[in-house]
Amino acid sequence: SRASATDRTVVQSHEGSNHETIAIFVPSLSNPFFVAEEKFAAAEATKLGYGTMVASHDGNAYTQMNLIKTAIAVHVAAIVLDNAGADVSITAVTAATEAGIPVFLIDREINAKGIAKAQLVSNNFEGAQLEATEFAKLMGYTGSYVELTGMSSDTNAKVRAQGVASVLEHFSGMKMVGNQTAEWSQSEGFRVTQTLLQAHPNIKGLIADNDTMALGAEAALLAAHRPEVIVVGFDGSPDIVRSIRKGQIKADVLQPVATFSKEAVIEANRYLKTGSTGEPEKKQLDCILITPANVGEYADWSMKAGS
Amino acid sequence: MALLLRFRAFLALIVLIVLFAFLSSSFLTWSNLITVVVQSSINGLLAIGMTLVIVSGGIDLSVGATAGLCGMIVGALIDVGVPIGALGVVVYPHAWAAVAIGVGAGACIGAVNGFVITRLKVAPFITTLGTLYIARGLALLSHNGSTFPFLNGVRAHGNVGLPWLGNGLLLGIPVPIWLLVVTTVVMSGIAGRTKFGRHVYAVGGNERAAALSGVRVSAVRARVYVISGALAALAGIVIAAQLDSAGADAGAGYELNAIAAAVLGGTSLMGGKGTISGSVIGALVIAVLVDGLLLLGISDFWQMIITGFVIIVAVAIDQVRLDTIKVPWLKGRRNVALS
Amino acid sequence: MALLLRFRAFLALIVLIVLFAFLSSSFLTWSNLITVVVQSSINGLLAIGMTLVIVSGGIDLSVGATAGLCGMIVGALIDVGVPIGALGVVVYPHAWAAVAIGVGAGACIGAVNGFVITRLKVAPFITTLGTLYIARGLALLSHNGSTFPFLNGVRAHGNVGLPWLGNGLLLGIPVPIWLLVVTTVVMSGIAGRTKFGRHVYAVGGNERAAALSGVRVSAVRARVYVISGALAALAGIVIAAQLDSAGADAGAGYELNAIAAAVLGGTSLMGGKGTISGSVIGALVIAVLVDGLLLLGISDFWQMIITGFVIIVAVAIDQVRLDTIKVPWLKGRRNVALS
Amino acid sequence: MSRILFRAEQVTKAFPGTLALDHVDFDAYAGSVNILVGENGAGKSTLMKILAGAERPTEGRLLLEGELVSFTTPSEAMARGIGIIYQELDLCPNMSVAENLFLGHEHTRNGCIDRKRQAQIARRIVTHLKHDIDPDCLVGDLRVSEQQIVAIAKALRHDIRVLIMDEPTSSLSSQEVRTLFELMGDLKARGVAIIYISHRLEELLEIGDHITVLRDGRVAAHAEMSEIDMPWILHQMLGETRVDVPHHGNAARVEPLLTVDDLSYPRTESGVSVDHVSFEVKSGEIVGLFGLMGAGRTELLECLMGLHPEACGKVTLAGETLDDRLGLDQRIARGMMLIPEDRQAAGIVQTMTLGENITLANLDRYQRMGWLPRNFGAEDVAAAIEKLAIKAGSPTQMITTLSGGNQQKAIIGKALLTRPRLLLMDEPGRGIDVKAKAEVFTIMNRVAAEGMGILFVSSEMKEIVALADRTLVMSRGRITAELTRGTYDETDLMLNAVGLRVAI
Ligand SMILES: Nc1ncnc2c1ncn2[C@@H]1O[C@H](COP(=O)(O)OP(=O)(O)OP(=O)(O)O)[C@@H](O)[C@H]1O
Ligand SMILES: Nc1ncnc2c1ncn2[C@@H]1O[C@H](COP(=O)(O)OP(=O)(O)OP(=O)(O)O)[C@@H](O)[C@H]1O
Ligand SMILES: [Mg+2]
Ligand SMILES: [Mg+2]
Repeated sequence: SRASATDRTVVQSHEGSNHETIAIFVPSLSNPFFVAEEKFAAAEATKLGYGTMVASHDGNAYTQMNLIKTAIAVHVAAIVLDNAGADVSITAVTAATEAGIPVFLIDREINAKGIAKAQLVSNNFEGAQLEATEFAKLMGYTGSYVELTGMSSDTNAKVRAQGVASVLEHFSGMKMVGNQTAEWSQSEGFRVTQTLLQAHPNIKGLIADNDTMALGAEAALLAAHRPEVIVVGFDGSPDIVRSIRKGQIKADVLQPVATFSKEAVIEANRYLKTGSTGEPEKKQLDCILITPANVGEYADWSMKAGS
Repeated sequence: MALLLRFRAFLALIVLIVLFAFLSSSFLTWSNLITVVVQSSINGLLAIGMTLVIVSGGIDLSVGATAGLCGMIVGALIDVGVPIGALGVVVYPHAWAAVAIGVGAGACIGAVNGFVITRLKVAPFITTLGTLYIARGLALLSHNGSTFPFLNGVRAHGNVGLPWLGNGLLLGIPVPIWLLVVTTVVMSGIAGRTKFGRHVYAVGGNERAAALSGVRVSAVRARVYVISGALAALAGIVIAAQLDSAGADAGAGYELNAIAAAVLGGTSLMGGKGTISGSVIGALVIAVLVDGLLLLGISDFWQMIITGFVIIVAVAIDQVRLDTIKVPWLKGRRNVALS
Repeated sequence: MALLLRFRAFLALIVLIVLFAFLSSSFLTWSNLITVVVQSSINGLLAIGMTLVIVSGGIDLSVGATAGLCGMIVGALIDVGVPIGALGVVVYPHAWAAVAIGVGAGACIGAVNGFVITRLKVAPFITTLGTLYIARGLALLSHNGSTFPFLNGVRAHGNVGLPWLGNGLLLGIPVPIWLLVVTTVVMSGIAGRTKFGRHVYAVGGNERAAALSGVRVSAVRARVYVISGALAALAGIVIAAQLDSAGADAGAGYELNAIAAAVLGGTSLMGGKGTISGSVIGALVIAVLVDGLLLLGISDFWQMIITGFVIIVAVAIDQVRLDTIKVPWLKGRRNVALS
Repeated sequence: MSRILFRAEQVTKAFPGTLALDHVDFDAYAGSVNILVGENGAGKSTLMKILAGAERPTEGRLLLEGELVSFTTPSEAMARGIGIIYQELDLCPNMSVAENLFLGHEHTRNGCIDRKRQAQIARRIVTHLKHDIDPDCLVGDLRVSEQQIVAIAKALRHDIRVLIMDEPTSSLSSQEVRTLFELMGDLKARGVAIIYISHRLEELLEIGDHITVLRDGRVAAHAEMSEIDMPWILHQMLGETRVDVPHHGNAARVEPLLTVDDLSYPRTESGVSVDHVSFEVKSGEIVGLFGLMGAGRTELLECLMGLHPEACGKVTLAGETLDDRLGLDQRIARGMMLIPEDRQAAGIVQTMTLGENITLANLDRYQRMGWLPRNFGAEDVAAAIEKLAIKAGSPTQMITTLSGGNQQKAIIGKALLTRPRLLLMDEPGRGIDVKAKAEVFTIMNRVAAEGMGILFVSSEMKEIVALADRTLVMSRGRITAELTRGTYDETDLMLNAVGLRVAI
């Protein structure tokens, strides 16, 4: 990953070799997941000869609208977008589409069909079920646990929480004693876990709806000398994988971020060349469970063997 | 002096525009310039209210949250309507009525700020930090963290029209620009040409002297928050109209941008100094900067670094300029003030 | 006066503790109280530096970003080491050396702030907003937006030990608490008992008078930012040590918390007034509030609303108290200030 | 003739629109009191700031004991033994008296400030000034006169060779002035060159040795004090202008404008500040309020103005009883106006221009359908500037760039513009020159003749005797005497002011 660090720092020229630009807008600059998303998409675009315009909308729908308007104003060829909300993003996507700029959504859907040219997302619901099932197994189907959820206003936070609940509600031996947002953040994950441990000292497990929160929780548990508490996460970041390798975090769910980020650019390219992506608009890509058993196959946000 | 302060942000604006025009062929196009001004309109509206508050010697951290909450209120009025429990019917207010209610709600939040600050004598920073949390919490609570989508209403309900406020055109110019221009003109007038406006400056300059001159200090201080709240609500509604949906986290963190625009435009955080037009230019500077850097295709981390740099340099250059060219009285003052 | 201001935050603290002790059985346990104090330590460290800055008449928005960047620097030193290009070897500094370098880097950022503010005469708000962006951008750039995980080092590299700073115990008390206590005591001493400290108050109280009395105003103003930067770096390193990983977005938004702690503790944003211990108590108030609400299991939206409410009431209650009991000299002053 | 210790040669200072000093030569002789006089805005303070290193001259040079010196900071001047008491008190209100005294030159021990030692020395200096101000008291909590003492003490803390005093007595009572003069005598004996600025001309004859008169930034005259007299000073300052204030001579009307009945304002630590006070002011009457420092005059005026709602008593204005809770603005609307004692803290709005300050209290009158016309009040401002002879480049000059006396005139102008029925003036003559003072007194007479009631506080007995129809003397919060014009002299005033001992 040090090699890729350098190509990011290069100030890319506005125009690529084919004199067209693909805009890539993601929700955050500092969450490794979104950084990976942007990196894979940008690399693919560069490979196909496009210039790139990259920015973060910080999960803010209005900023996203502004970014898209700027993209429209300067006639980018296509937009690859990890959007800021299923409802709030519709207008922005519509605006781009009406201006003749195709939009390719990744990671999250919007609540409308036929506007974006593609909606390539991981199956968050099933992924969460995968995570919860493994968590239940690790817990031995008994004991109390807490859940750390994402930003309250985020669609994926809700979907994942629902996915987790849809599994765990079936195990009567398991009891959720706390449920709290840690806002997708590592330090919040740390803080919230610290306090939850005070209220519920006897928890056996902690299920986090993304990786950064899981890492924060794990740090808090280690600091409290509670390494036996089972922690699982969601995203598949290299940091989590390192933790799994060290035997700390027990399992994680890998989102196919490399796949859908590249795929979005490829479909964009195809659309620009042929007028059609040749694929259905909505595609849900499966998540992969990472456990100590298969962690050896992990490399840079994907599994080699595709187990 | 006022002229000079306005001039400073203006200079930064011109320099940035010239610079980006050279560096990017897309920058100096009509459509991009319009986009930039539209993009500055939200921050501009917030900065106008913020300027009055800061000039009066206060601060309003609640503007972003107020924008979010009032957007949600309008969203609810249009999307869900007002259920009249007993009758089992739902009343849908007209879109403009909904806007008026939203702006009124913003004014009410401002009135609460004003009350707490002047009557309970809680510091403005603490008060508005408190209402920031409260308003944001209420916005989230109001629809359980979800958004109100599709604000264009239903013709049968007689409540269509809101999105026009965000994306409509009037004489070929987008409505948010009109809102910004009209608000700027009106508020500049109020600040400079009404008794209330002059009192705001007096209170910020020397509260005691103002009181002894017959200024009703508490009333003046309270009112600036009402104005700031109403303008924040308007900004929030424009955001909702542009997005055609109202989100509870809309406007999060905008208070800092609004303060930055005001300070860039020459408003002093110590109170008593600042102009509405300066702050609007400050908002334009920020919008141009963000837009231009994006157009240049600079990587996002570098965009951040350069933004920070330009914000400082925009103000610093001006200082250097003043030291170099001969403005002896300014030089003199600087020497007195400092060693 | 100073005593009273400190007292005010103290009162809020006591009330909150009593309240939560009644409402939650887990609250008044040794381990929870320790947790709360640990949780207040980061904000406390930031608030201490912020207090000096605010007392001097400035503001430092860059503390959160500085914390993030300096955490990353220490993370890089421990995780990646320093590659000596020509030799093809990598040198790993000792953990404490890395900490020293990190704190030094924070002091440097502070020095840049101080330089820009005093020499280029850019307003503190703008300057530190600029360095906020720059530091955050650099932190992201430094490792391409990723974190440096696992900071406990490698025994073979001789750089183990950092996590102790975040999670270790000394005489049964967590190290962050020691850091907070020692910093509070030292900085209280500096603020109250040294020439430099008193000059900070003088500059904030009346800059001109201070300059005319021979206080080196620029030097004093510059130094408070250096201290603030160094403490922010320390806070950032403690965060990294606690999390056992350094993230580029660590500390995001912490500047507002630090200012809030200072203001809750009686620091005036107009400068000249405030105490270190008051601000630390302010930080404790915030930590107790956040912890208590979470323990009560209140839903997060309501947590927000209640937080906002309590922040205001904590300060307002105190005002009411002062008006009711007879402290005539205070009454007199207050009335002169206002109608 | 004594030796020249400090000398300014051909000093020029230019501000935009103003040439404050124009090739001024000034000598300060060792062991003497060197007087500097001139109208407001003549350039006195500017010259003193240059001597003390707080301003740099545009041109010219300074010679200290024949050696060329150039100060870039006040500390450099201080290090060479030049002490200064600024006209606008430059103190930190948020710090204690002792801290202010030693600011920038703290006594330290092991890196810490030696508070005990500082308090000790502070107490010694203050006691030397015959005061008992607590060194740990916050300066912001002190009254203006006490702050003045602190400022004097601050200048005396050093070993000084030159002591510059820019209107040190403007807020001191005659007794304190006495003490100060004694002290100046000591300093003279030690060979210190004292430079002394005051608008109280009678003081000058008493203590001066040399006198320099400034007019419009130029030296108008220089002389040995022994060779000149008051008319000479007036002539040099003002040219041919005559200043004397005829009393309005109107018979006061009968109906009382202001009736104060049993007004008290408690203060727990030091007894009462206003103690069961009753009196009347009739319309068309000028009532003087005399007392020593701390007698409670300021607080009495503040109570009348509604600044202390917890004060009790009955106040009636033109037949209407004013409720305790009636706000400042409502009292102003009913025709009261206060010219406060503390110019910087309560008089001017520092962020505004001269014109904006003058019109501030009068905006109601300029409104046309809720809006203020362009250039509103310009005529009033021009008239005030002219009538009060305010020296300023233009009405758009920032008020803080005006000389101290001119700021005071602006405040008076603001108050008069509201055309009040009852004018409360707390030391209105502070720091304004003879001509302006005469002008202000003339105006007071005129508006009184027009039916306005005036209650004015002054520590200058001459003013009171000359101006007041009736004088109330206050001592320790009580009114100890009421003296009618023509039936008393300065001795009576003093006797009554010193306290109950004498009066009862
Ligand atoms: N910073 C400044 N900018 C512009 N003009 C100034 C400034 N400072 C002083 N002046 C002008 O310089 C002139 C001299 O002022 P100065 O304060 O020396 O008068 P002064 O003789 O001390 O008067 P007073 O008796 O009222 O104190 C005045 O006209 C004043 O307005
Ligand atoms: N040394 C002192 N310490 C505390 N209180 C004092 C002191 N001297 C006087 N006072 C109080 O101050 C009050 C009067 O203050 P005030 O400023 O109103 O007096 P004043 O007559 O206007 O004097 P000045 O000429 O200084 O303005 C009195 O009630 C007295 O009790
Ligand atoms: Mg003067
Ligand atoms: Mg007085």
